[in-house]
Amino acid sequence: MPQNQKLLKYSSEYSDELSVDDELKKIRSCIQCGMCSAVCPSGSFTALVTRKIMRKALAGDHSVLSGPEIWYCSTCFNCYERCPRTIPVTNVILKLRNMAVREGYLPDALKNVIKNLTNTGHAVPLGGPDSKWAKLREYHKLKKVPPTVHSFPEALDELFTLLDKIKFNARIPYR
Amino acid sequence: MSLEKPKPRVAVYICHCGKNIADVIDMDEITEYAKHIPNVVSAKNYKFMCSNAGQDLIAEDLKSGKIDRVVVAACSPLMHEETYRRVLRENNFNEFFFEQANIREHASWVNLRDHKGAMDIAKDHVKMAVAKVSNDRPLIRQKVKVTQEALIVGAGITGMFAALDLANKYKVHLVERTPTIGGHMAQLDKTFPTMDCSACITTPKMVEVGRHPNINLLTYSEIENVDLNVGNFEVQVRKKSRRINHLICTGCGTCGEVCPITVPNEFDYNMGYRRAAYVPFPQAIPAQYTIDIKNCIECKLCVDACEVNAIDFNQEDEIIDLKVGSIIIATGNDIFDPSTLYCYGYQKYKNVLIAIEMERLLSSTGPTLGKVIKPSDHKTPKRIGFLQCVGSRDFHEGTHKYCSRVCCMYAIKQARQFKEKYPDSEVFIFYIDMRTFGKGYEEFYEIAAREYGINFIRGRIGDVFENNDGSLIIRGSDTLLAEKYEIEVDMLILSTAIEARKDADEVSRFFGVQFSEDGFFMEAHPKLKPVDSLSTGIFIAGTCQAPRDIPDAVAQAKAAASSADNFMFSGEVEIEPYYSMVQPEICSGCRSCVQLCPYDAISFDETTNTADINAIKCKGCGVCVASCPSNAIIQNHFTRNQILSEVRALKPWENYIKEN
Amino acid sequence: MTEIKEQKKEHPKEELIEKPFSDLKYSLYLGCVIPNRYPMIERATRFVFDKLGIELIDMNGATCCPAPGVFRSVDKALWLTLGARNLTIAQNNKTTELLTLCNGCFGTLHEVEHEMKSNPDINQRINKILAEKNIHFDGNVNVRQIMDVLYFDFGLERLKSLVKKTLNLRVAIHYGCHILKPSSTQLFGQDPDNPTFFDEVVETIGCQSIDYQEKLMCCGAGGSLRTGFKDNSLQYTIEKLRQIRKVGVDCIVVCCPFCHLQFDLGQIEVSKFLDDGEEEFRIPVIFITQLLGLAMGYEPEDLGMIKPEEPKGISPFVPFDKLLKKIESIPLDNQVQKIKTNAKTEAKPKAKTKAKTTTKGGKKL
Amino acid sequence: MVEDSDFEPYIVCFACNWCTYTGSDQAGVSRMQRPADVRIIRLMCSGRMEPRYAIEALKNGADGVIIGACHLGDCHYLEGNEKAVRRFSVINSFMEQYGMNPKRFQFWHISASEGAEFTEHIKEYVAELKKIGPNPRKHIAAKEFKKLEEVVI
Repeated sequence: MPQNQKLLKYSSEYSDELSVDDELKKIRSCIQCGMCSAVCPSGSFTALVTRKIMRKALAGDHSVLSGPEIWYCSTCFNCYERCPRTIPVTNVILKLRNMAVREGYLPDALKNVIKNLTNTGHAVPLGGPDSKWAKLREYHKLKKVPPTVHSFPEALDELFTLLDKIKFNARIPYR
Repeated sequence: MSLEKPKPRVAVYICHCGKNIADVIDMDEITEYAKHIPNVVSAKNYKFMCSNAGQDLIAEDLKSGKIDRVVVAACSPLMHEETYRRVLRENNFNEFFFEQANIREHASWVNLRDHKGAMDIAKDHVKMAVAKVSNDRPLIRQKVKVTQEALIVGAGITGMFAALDLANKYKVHLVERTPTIGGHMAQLDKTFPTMDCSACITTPKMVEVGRHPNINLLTYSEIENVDLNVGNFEVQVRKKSRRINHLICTGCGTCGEVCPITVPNEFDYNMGYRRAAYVPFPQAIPAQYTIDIKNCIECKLCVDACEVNAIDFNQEDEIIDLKVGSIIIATGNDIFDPSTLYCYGYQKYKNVLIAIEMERLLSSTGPTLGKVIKPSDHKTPKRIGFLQCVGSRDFHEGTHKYCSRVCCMYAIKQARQFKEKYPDSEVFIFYIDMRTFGKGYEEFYEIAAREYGINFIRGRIGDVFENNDGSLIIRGSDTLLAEKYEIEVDMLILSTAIEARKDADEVSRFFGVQFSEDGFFMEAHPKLKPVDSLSTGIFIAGTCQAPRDIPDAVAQAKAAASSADNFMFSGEVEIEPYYSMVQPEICSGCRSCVQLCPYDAISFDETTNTADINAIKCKGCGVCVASCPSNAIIQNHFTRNQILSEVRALKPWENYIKEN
Repeated sequence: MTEIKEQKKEHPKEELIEKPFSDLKYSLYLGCVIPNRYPMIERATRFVFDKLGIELIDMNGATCCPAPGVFRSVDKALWLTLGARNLTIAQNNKTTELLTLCNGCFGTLHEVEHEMKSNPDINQRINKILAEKNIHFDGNVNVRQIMDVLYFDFGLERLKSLVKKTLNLRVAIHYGCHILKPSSTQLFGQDPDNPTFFDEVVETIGCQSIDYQEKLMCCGAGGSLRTGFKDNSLQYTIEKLRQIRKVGVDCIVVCCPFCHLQFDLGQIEVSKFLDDGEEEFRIPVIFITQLLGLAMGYEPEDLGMIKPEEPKGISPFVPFDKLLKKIESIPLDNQVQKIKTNAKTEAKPKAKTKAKTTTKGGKKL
Repeated sequence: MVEDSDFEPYIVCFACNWCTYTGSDQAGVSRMQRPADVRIIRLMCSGRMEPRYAIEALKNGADGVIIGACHLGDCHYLEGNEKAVRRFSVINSFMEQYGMNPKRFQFWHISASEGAEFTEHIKEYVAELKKIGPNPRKHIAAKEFKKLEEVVI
């Protein structure tokens, strides 16, 4: 066989993993009607074609994990609601993202947000009591530092313990 | 004659059912097991017990005189009980010395992966069947005379054809709810794939039905009550008052002309108008007028106008009692209402129509006399789109999982009609799969694309938006190109699903017919008894059974007519001898059973002071048996001993003990 | 009851309205964007809820919900664990109701609540992890969104009675996604293709909800799209803003701070995608509690609708000035009555048209 | 005692020929998989069900007994199921006196088209029975049988 042939080899690897969950299993009944991509706002602007994602996942095409398309979804759940086969399309995409992350495909921009959370407890942190946001809070007659994890160091400790417990740092290649 | 009851000699036959059972349940193991059940003298297995060879196997053993009772462990008794009973009958054994153990539907098929579990169930079911058959008693089927008249409910194309077929031999009562016969087909303009004018085919048949001396046409009538005596159904029909005496009415139409009330015409799907005194459409049968009392203001202008004095506001509903031998249910279908599918904007945007509305617009007898116009500005649309599978093939609540079978074809038909009328227009059909499976259908589809230039776009529409001028923006995705599209059209037609009648449950209750999961009536067997219901003598045909097109509906009508004929022809019918009997020597005369019987089959004999059950009237439900405080009543074939022996045959603790 | 009387005595003149209810009590879950980027939403909400007589209890030590798009995509265990931990804080506050002001937080916490309550396997696993810190989720917390509280708990009737200023603004409502979908776990029992609760609330407090194409479309911020691919996410926003501009409104009203951020900061950010000669977007974006406060007659300052000179580069990014001027010119109370009756007569034919469509009496042609 | 995980309940279902029996057939035709714990005995109508059948089954050690009837108003024999409902509620009120958990005796309305519902109900019921545990009569029934065996053989 010529080396440069780009032929698809079907595998049920991904669909089998998805089918562990009763809800996600519904992906197997996809009839490729195109409803999900028709209502997908992202599909109007980006290369995301949810219908194709479903097909690729079923066919076991590796590009479904390695490609950026699954990350173009804004999780608006339009596809989830409208799928005539009641496939939870959004949840399938989220699960595929989980699988992609496991294989090391994590968009760089997300790594910062993960760092924020694992260091401060907030995905969007205040940036310290002297930041401009703290000043804005003061201006609005609110406590300079909000009564969230920012005000409670012990809560942050708790967070670290839990992160260790689920071995998050070991599992997620964001650093 | 020996006083001692001879020991039953039971033979057990286990069916492989091809691989349906044998793949899950080990045939050798269960056969060996069966041999050790008390009373069993032989146990065999065979690939297909229901085949001729399988039946011969039983016949040979019966002839040999070694056995006298038969258990077949195979499919459901609802499927083949009759087959095996015939074998016994033909070999001069009483056919009720037979029991069927259901090891397919209730064991192998529901435990495809749990082989041990399926085996346990199968063993228990065989054991129960042996226990029951050992206590079986010979029974004789009673015969009842069958009334040589038929009732057909619903006078659409199915009901009409069934009526015409039967009327050559029998008196037929054809009951229709609306003021005219003809059903949905009368509303259609043309029919696929031949493009015949629907009215040209239907109306002559309607006239034939109207004139046939053997057809008693009861339009504007509804079933009031049914007494389900097999072979002699007693039916009450309410003939609703039309306020017009049909014997006198000439159908001249003067009353309609003077009537001041204008209401939307249901026949035109509320797009045209009619008066309160009306015929739904000019070719209606009967052609006489009806006064719609809901909308009538009783101004009585029509009374003065009618030259033959046919109008009678004192006319009352009439109850007609019928006695018929067989019943054909052909109540037809409803059409899915897509107004809850907000994304398509039906009833929100003026120019979104459903297909039956488009059909009336296209029809030369429709409200616009065949001119297609946009509801928004009454101009002819230039670009129209059809969306398929609206309400079909959809798993959400309120919609239907099944394919409605006809939508692909009627959409192509309407698209072609539209193109014929307006060759400059553009037509889009948005589909998931084009299902054009019938004779001449695929060719019809191909010509639509090649000769008519209809654009077929694979991919559902996601959203529809309305422009200020009433035109519509359709957004969807072309699944073959993997591109999203936005198309502007003047009108969007939704190819809506066929669904079961909303009041089908009422009909089912009247006639004791069952539903399938999809809401349509259930046939006795999906392949072998497609027009029989589970109730003897009652048949189902047309779209009340499942979505289907006209050729199929007519075929079913003829099948049902032939089945009904077959049923009535011999003049008598055998009924199951499952009726109950009172043992007068035990009966204490408490009369508690008399009140309980829903069929008034139990009478009380004052002279002997005991109850007595009329075997013909008794349907064999067994309510009286269960309630008799003296245990004086027995139900044939389901005696107390038999059921208790089945329960005792089960040894629930066996596994439990083994485990400990 | 005594509480109300006492407060009345203390500030009898300040009170425009009496506190109607004091029986409602919620744990207030702030999330990230509100306290750290849009404190004015926090201020307005605390202020208005105080006036409504609803008690809010802070959830001390709460972390990020965590964000449904980013963290559920990355790791479901992390998402469930931290979500469940946040739920336990409300539990420790001895409240059963957890109030979020954000659709995203609602999406996460509601879904986690649902999974923890309905899936014994997950419940066991997560509680085992939480046990490390001696926390346990007992399942006595209901996650609520602010719209849900206003619509159901407080109710439209009560809201209507509080309106002191009929603003009659033309507003564009943005529902957001996670409050509507997935409909199986949504609270309002309305079809996500045809929701009305937000419109009902806005119309009740005297504004006009203007329908626009793409009203139910996503703002583009969620699902880590803003985080990961900001330009893509702004495509959503510009599409929505163009549709909103087409119908002409005084402001955009939202019930989610992330949507708020996307519309507010987004209007500046989308500048680079504008067509030649296309006008820049300057449509004020306000939060539902701010609109409610205005309708109740409170000063914009109390509702956080002011901005300091310094520092630069802080929210809100689109100025309110024009909107506030318009509101100032609207009179209180007396003349309100007149406008109200006008509004009523306007409302009537609308009801009729609805009836028409239901009977569908052949008026099509 | 049997560990919960090992315990497989034994359920006897008395099914009306027109609804539950047909519905169960439909479940089979649709290959809906369910725990292999149910034995179905066909009656023509749930109205034929006598209390003693259920008691006999429980006495023999069955862990659960189900009566499968038509939905109210849909009875093939007009009102047999209504009578069954009434009879059932009376019997069930005595279950506790017999030392039985009333949950061991169930009355379900399953129509001919509800194979899926039947399957679902059974799955739930099996899970519930696993929680309740085995029928305490099992031991006694087994002992009685052994005694009987000794006498007979």
